[in-house]
Amino acid sequence: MAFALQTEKLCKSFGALTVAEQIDFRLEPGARHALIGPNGAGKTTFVNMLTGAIAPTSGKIFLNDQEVTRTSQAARVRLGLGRTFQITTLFRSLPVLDNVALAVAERRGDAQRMWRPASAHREIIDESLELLATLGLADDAAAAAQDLPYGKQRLVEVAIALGLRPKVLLLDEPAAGVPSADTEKILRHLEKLSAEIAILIIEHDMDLVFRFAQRITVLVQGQVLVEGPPEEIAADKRVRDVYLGEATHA
Amino acid sequence: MRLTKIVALAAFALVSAAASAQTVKIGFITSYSGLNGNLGPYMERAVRLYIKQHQKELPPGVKIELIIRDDTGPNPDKARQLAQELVVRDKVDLLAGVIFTPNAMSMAPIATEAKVPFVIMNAGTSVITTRSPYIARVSFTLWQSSYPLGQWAAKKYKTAYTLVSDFGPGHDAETAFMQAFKEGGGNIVASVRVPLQNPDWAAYLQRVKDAKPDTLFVFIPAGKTATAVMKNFSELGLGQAGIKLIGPGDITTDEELPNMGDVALGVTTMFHYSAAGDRPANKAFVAAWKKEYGANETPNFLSAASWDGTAMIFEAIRQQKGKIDPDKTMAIFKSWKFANSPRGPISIDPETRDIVQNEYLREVRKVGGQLANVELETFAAAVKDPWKEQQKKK
Amino acid sequence: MILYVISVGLSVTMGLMGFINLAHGVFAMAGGFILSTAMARFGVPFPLALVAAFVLVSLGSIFLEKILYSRLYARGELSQVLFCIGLILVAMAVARLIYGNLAAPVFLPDYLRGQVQVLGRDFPTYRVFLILFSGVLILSLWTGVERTRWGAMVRAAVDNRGMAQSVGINTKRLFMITFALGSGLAGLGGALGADILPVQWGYPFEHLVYFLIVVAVGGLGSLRGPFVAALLIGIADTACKYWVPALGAFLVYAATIGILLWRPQGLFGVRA
Amino acid sequence: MSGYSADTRIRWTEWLPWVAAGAFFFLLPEYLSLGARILIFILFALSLDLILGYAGIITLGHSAFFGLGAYTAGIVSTQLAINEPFVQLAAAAAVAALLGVATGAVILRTRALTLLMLTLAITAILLEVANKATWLTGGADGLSGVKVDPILGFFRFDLYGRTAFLYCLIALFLGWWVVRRLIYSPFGAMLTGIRENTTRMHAIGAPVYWRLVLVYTISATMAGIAGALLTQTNQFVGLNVLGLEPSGDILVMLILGGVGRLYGAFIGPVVYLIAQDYLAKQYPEYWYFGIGTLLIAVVLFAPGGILGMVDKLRDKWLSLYKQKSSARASAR
Repeated sequence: MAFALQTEKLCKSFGALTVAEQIDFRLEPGARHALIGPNGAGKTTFVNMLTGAIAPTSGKIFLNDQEVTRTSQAARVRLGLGRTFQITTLFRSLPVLDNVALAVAERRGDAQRMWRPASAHREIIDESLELLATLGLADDAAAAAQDLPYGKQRLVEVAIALGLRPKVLLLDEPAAGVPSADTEKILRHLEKLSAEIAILIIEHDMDLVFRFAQRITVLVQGQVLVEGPPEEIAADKRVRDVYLGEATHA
Repeated sequence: MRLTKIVALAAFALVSAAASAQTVKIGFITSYSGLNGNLGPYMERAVRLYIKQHQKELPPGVKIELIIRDDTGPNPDKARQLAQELVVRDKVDLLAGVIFTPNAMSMAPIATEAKVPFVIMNAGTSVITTRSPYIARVSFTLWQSSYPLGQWAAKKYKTAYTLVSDFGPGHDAETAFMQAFKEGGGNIVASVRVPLQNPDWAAYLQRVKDAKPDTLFVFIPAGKTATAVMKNFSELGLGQAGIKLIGPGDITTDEELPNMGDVALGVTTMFHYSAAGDRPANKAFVAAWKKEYGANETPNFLSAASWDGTAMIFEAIRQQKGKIDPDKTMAIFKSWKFANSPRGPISIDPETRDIVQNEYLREVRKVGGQLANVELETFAAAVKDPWKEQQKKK
Repeated sequence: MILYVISVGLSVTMGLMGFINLAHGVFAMAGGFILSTAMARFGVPFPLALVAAFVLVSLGSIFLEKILYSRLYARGELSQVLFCIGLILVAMAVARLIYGNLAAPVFLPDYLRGQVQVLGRDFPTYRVFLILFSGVLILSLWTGVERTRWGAMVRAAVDNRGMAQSVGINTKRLFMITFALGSGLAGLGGALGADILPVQWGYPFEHLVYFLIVVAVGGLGSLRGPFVAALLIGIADTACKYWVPALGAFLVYAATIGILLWRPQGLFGVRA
Repeated sequence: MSGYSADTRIRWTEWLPWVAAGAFFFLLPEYLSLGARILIFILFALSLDLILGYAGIITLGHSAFFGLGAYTAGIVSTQLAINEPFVQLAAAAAVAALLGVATGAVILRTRALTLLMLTLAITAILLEVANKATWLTGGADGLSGVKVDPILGFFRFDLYGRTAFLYCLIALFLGWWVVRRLIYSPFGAMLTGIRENTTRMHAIGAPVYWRLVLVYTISATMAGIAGALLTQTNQFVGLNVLGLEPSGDILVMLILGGVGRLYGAFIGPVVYLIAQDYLAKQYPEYWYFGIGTLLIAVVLFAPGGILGMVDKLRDKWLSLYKQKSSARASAR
């Protein structure tokens, strides 16, 4: 069957330092999948290879059975790969509406229209507003992104990614740096997302991971340690040793 | 507020222009800002000095009003705009000045269209005067000095190397020298054109040294570039290698000599003016200059040309009793002769409206502890622009 | 090639502090004027005049750093570039007011004139002196930055200003001293080069392009970069002028474009 | 500002420049050649604002397009003897656009100082070419003998510069219209996005590089047209249209007026050129001092340029006014 996202023997090394080693990973359509691992496990490198921000040393990446290993970042987005950033990456001084509308316009192929005013493109604006409403941001559409509380900025991140109508959504620590009350809110919104989108979440907040994910992959030192449903992972001794153990000790 | 002020001023200017017809307005354009902005004052001072000394010779009731504009350097569109304003708004009777050739070229159509006589006091590319029947030039052309220099050099040296700045005047000087030198039986070893903005001359001069010519002909814009070349020439030991440095007078301008120091000694140049020129008219000119602007100040060739140009304008005013008619003025210019110019007898060629003057062979020597361009001989008397003479034959 | 001696100082301000100091030529010009004035008007011997150029320019730059530059460290490149253009214009006007239109006369002492024989060829003494001098200068700077505590502190402060501040480094004073050193070197360079590159009021603007090239090619954030770039371009430029003079100015620009397309961060750029 | 939340109706203040230009024409007929010069530089500044202010491309080489346009218009007349003004304009626009695509495609992958340097090197090379190719460009003497037929066979370029002024005014109006539409369109919003956060634009699938090449080309075309206008009004081209100096000048003008605000490109050249004209006449030798000080002051104290300052003052005034009125309301 076709996987939403798949990697084959993916490797990346910077000189002598190997940060990804033979990673075989599969994301099923509509999956709620989490990628966890201790600091320096190579999670971010892995995500960057998936999105095309950096090129792998060897191995292959497939998006819906289409090889995209050498495809540009922008082209992968057009093939249905959306992402959020670990560090909030917004158009800070622009209104929230514009943040989302830029993505929507890009997806619709309207971003190169040069004549009719942007504010007259109702179809783009309406879709963006709708999207904001589903994430509870309807009232903030006119505010500048930088003026929003951090938790809401993280949701704008998600909204931008959703504006691309992705088939696969990579959430890079969506709750990083967010107070726990807001984490709850973010989680609620994430749970409401369409079941057609396959979601890969990279997260440190174990509570969130275990509540959200149906499958979990544990990455340690650039290698897949184990993969399975949450119960299995929670029970796995090796995971407890290298990861949960470390977490409790720290 | 500001707008009304300008309008009022403009209206006032119109009225006053009508009321005092006896005021002759001269629109004077030169460069004060920009990298060559140091040259402007040499011209303006000469014009002011002449007016000051000779004002009483004007017909009674006639006054001269000098309207000065800065063209900011080789900036033809600015120069054209200024000329246009001078003609349209200030209603000047004459245009004068201009250091740079492109500026003069861009102003030429305005002189033609508005029928305003235009006295060029520096810009030295030969073709300028052909661009408008209302242009007369009192300065020089590069052919005028480089061509005779080539003739002179051909008699003395067998081989020559030419090194010029890569721009219009440089090309003019190079062609003129080479032509005369070859006609005289000389051999050009090599010719090099150097970018205008060239910080270091050592590489070029080393090459010259290795080529071992009898003489090195150099033309570069007057000023500190020339100093740099002199210093490099001496440092690299080209003089000791038996190479003689020659060029048109631009390379040893009078005001730059103190900066060059002893390295300039012995450089031979051909030019139409030297502040050290041993003529009574020149001595008086230099003395008046020092009296007016300070003992450390020396006029240069720009000053001499501006001085003579003003003299020519005075002649036209006197003959027409202060009422400037463009065509009559041009007729007066064409037949103008001036025996007492600081640079010796000069005149305007009626055919080409270009200057006719003597070319002097000079050498840098120490006079009373100070460096000066000492005129050795009047190499050629009453030289017309050789380029135009050749064009005629064709 | 001598022009590039001046950019040694530039590699200190630009390389270490990451400030695009286009107004570097201003300090070089000041150095040249000071040398000329000291020698011509007060009869100061050449070596002493060099020291004076270095010290006075450093002091002057501290003043400028305090009131102007320090406000701009955190600002974007565009602001820095524009500010420098403004400063250049003001400096040019001031220089013209004080020193008039002509270049400052500089006369070398006799022992630096003439030629020396090296490997059977004649070389101008002064140039040999300059090359040796700048070689010594860059070596001592290099060891200064790489080996001393001061060097380590500067590098730390550039990498992460907040962090350096929090471990007790007085970055403000550090930057001030570094800036003064860089400018002082510029003054020294201007003074040294005054004989070959005449110092006139248009100086900072005329040589602006060369400073820019050196820095862009060398790459920001390293001390070595601009120096190597200066040397490289200087030699290439000189060689080209000697062998193919007809190409003239093209080569420098073409080489710049080539190198920058090949390595957009410059030869030794460290910024990712 | 532009974007999806913007109100794109033309405000009454936006008609002010055109009213002012009209008034200028009738009230100051003797300054029309200065006026035309200002209009040309506004168009040039506008083209720079499009890439600098909206797309965030820093350049010190925009004169490459201005100069190329100027020379193309001139050469079309001197070499091909085509004196029809619109053909000259079109040729200039086409050639400048071509250079825009060609150089943009090469250099726009770089950023910041590297980009600055590359743009500068390109215009410096063009300057060198124009200087050397004397047979084509007239070299340092400048290209003279450019002829321009009456516009539409009727309006001659007259000595007073009336035709030139109106011609440039119409060109500027069209340029303004195009740029205004452009920046308020989705394309304009997208450019702002690139300026604000390039990483994010990549992540939403925008082919950033090609978009930059596109806008660079549009801007180059406009700059080329501005250059051609300069040639046509002067019937002359000099080397001073190329190289670092005109690039720096136009940058200074734009910054002075305010970057990334459509009308900064209007205010800047007006203030700069009038100040130059005025100061240069009064104190010709030291006008640098004034403009340099002004520049430092703008960078240090008014990063938004003159327009930014006006905005700030207005905001302050508005908030004061609101405070007062709300205080009054609560007092009741």
